[in-house]
Amino acid sequence: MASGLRVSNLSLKYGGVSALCGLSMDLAPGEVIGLIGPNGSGKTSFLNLVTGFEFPTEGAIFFEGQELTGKSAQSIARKGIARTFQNLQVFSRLSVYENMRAGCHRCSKPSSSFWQFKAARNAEKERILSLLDCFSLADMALDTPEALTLVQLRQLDLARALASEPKLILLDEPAAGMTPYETDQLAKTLQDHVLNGRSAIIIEHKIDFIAALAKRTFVLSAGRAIADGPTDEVLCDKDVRRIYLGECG
Amino acid sequence: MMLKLEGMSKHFGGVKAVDDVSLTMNEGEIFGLIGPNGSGKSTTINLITGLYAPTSGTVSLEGRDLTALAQHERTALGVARTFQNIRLFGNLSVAENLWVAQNGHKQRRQHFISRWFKAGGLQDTNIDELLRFSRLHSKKDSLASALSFGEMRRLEMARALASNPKVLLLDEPAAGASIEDGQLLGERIRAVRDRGVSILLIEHMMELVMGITDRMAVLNFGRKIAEGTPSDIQSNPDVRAAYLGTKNKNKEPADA
Amino acid sequence: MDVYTITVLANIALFSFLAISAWLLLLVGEISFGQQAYFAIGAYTGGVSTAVLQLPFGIALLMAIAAGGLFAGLVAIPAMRLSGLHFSIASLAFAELVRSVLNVFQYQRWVDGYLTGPDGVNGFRDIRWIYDAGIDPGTYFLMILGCLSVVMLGVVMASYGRGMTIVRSVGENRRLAAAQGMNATRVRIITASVAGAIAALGGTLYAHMATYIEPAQFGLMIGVHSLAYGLIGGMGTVFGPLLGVLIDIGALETLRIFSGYRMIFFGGLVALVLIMRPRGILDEATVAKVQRWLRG
Amino acid sequence: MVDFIQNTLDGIALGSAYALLALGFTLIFGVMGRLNIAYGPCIMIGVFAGAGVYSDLTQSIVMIFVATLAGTILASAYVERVSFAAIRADAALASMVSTFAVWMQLEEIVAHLFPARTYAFKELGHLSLIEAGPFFLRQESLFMLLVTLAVLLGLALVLGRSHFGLELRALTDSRRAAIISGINVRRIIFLTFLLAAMIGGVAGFMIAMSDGQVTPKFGLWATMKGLVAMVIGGLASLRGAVLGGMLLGIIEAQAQWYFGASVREILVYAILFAALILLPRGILGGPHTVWRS
Repeated sequence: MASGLRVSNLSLKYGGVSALCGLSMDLAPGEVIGLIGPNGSGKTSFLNLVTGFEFPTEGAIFFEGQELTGKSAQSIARKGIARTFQNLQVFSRLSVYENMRAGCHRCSKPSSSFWQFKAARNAEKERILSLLDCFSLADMALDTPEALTLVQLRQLDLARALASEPKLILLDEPAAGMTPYETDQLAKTLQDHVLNGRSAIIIEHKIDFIAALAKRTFVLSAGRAIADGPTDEVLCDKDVRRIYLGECG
Repeated sequence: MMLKLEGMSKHFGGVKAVDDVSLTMNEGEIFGLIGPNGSGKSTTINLITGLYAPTSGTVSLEGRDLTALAQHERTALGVARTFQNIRLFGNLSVAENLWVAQNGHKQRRQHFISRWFKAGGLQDTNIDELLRFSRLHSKKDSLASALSFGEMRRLEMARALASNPKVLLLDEPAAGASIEDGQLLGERIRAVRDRGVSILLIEHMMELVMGITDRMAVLNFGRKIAEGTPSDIQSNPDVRAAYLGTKNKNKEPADA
Repeated sequence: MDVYTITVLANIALFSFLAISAWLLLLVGEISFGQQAYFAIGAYTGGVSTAVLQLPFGIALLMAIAAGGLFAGLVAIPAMRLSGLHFSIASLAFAELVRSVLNVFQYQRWVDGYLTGPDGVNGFRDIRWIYDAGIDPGTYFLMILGCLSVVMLGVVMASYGRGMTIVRSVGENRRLAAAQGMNATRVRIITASVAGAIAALGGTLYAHMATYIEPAQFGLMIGVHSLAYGLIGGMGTVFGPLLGVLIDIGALETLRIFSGYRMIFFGGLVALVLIMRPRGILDEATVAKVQRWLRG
Repeated sequence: MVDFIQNTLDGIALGSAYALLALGFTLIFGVMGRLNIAYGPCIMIGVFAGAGVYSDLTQSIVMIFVATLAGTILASAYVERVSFAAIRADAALASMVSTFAVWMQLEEIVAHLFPARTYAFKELGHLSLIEAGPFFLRQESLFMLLVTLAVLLGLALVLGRSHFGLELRALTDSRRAAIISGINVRRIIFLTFLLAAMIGGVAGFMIAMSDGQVTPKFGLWATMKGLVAMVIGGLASLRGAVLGGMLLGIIEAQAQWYFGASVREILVYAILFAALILLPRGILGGPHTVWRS
């Protein structure tokens, strides 16, 4: 398992409150995992730990055999781990195109002459436009994000994460605020353009969405993993349903 | 009726965070408001307390229109809230925290001199009673920042009660609590209701919401998709779809 | 053109260096009240190079740029750990520190029978390179304009590449920029250093035009003005700070009706723009609109 | 050693003036999280008003004091409206820049109304020295110390005993919790500005009396001293402000004695820069600001 993401015994405490308690997870290259659980169960904290936004109180994180624990957010991003955000994060003062450019860090190489620079820039431009095309955002390339709808903003966040050509992508509620139709569309786009061979962790409340994309699912509750296994089995679990809908029996 | 929202909408740019929501809460009721993340619950609370001005619609308390009032004026009329992330005055003592909330809105009514030189004593039967009710009496003089997590939650609710509210808005009071704590919390919320305060409860811990609310409403995409008693809601197919993403026609995994 | 017009135009160009310098730091998210420190460092370095050390003007320019960039970088390394208010106060403290050091700084040598060089509070006289080289004011103005064009071209080139995108992203949201793989600290330090170098370039050009400089010229209000130029003109484009300079020096200082009340008008204008348009007249949204319109 | 102790004594007297200026900054920073850079220039307006009354109208010390206080309060109220109340709550730095803009206006106004620049202010009367062994204390130093102590006592009463003080402390602690507790935040902020202006007015009056004259440089001087003292002591800590003021006064007096005036200036700014980097929270500003007296 040296080549995927390996997380062992990860804990995060704020003062006396545990956001995450001894979570362990192995992710093979190319594998897609769903991560579900009620609010405050530690899903976003987990993502923050993996991407270096926060540092664990205990435990370690490895990616492709290298330890990531304690590394800064930018060096983790440069190793090929990209993420999206539950509360939308875009650069509101940059145009859509520039937002994409901001994400292009892993593919820009230093160029020695102006012509080489120009060629690199044109290649970057083509790549960005084709990515924007996948998410039907190409028409909006010169707009500032203020002009975009919520769904388009979510797509921009996703497209920007892809611009760095990451090996592992972490999606934090990518379908939040989308209608069932939009959610289906997003699932298709993800299937076609994002997840082909790339490993991913998807946090989402919409279980159909998880079921369509992830073969394996983790359930978190109060910072602990209470279930882990093939998605369809996990979703039939009684405890899981009780926590989601307050069902009894 | 106690609290009434009529046709409330709040749009942020192109995003309809709350879209044409109407709710009516009766006096002495515990009313639950649930919905998936991003469905507009917090925005609704912020519209009621006045942090946001609505794009359209009105909110009224006991028939009095609140829509144009500032936050502190609404507090004076009887709207109080707690926060999902606790917000206390960490460098004031427990008693001072309550004192601020009890008197914050009363200035104009009290005599100038007595108002200026009363805070030193902090002898007030209401506050004493509230401290006992919240089991914080022994901590009266310690700094709020020195309390334990559970005590902070209790103090936050006590502070909301100190302003003598008619309606108390609880924003995910069980966040970060275990299931056992949740049951205790349910009893406390009932005890608060028995003091004559109507309660609007936003919560994700379904057991808690289903267990103690009289009626509840469900939001999704900023719209109200259902309203009724907890058992109505539990059997409502739209609600199941919103929560589990399961389309009505599909086989329910739980039936397996 | 008469000498008065040339002086006004040259002043506009010289202040533009300071304004662009402060504007660059605004883009990377920090408010600096202290860019006049690098202006002063540039003025003194350039002046000493030509007047005392008798070096060629080109070398003097390079030395000033290097000194400004070096000092700004050295200050930025510790100061960029701070942010917001702390950074602003630190920039102010450093600028006043430089000024009080210049008040006691003495480095005088006999050159061609004259005692020349910085003499503390008494200032630094006879930076005579323009006269010695026989350059008339019009030509010198063109030289200033040339340097300014190079600086602006540099900014435009940086927006053609990824440079300005990086600076702006770090300025807007450091955590999000880090998630895109940018080293926010390094970006901030490099930007501060470049801004210092630009201010120093302006400073040395100023010193050679004025021929006399003294520490009191590099007071706090100069720094505040140069910051205000960017804020008024707008953050969206490098022409924003230029617009700010034009409004203040081009209009308020030269028009008779404002004479004696310039500060009251300018102060009021700054306060008003901050209330109405927090990101200036040519802000990012306006620039995006204009670009779209230009491209049809 | 005798010199050192004598310098410290002088420094404490000077430092008490700095402490008052730092308190004004700290009160405003506490409730708003923003700096009022125009604080010094506002006091300058006050002392010029006092000087104007002194030269044209009356010798009465009470009237001069009232004019100084009124001028400071009026200018502060203007700053509060333009640079704070009118600017969005999340734009702290815009407020700071705006106070600079107002500063430009205030300086120009003074330049128009008082074209001679330097004006006489009522002096503190006959100066005698109080001697104790090898040490002596100037009467003006004693006066500064006593006034500062009186102001501190009054401030402690207002903050600790009055309801306004409790609300001010609550607002300093958490803005959102304060709003939800029914505090009228805008009103408390305005009152805090007036309170800070009163402290500044007293400080300005006291300093102008001991100098016997006022100049337009007073604004920059007062702002820089107050700012340095506040930063050394710790942002938003009242005890820190007093301590920072005293420390600054002592450091200045020692540096002046041993190295001279120009090195003193360099040292002050070097200390400010170093303090910001090494102790960004100041001496007394812990992770939680220290308000309790």
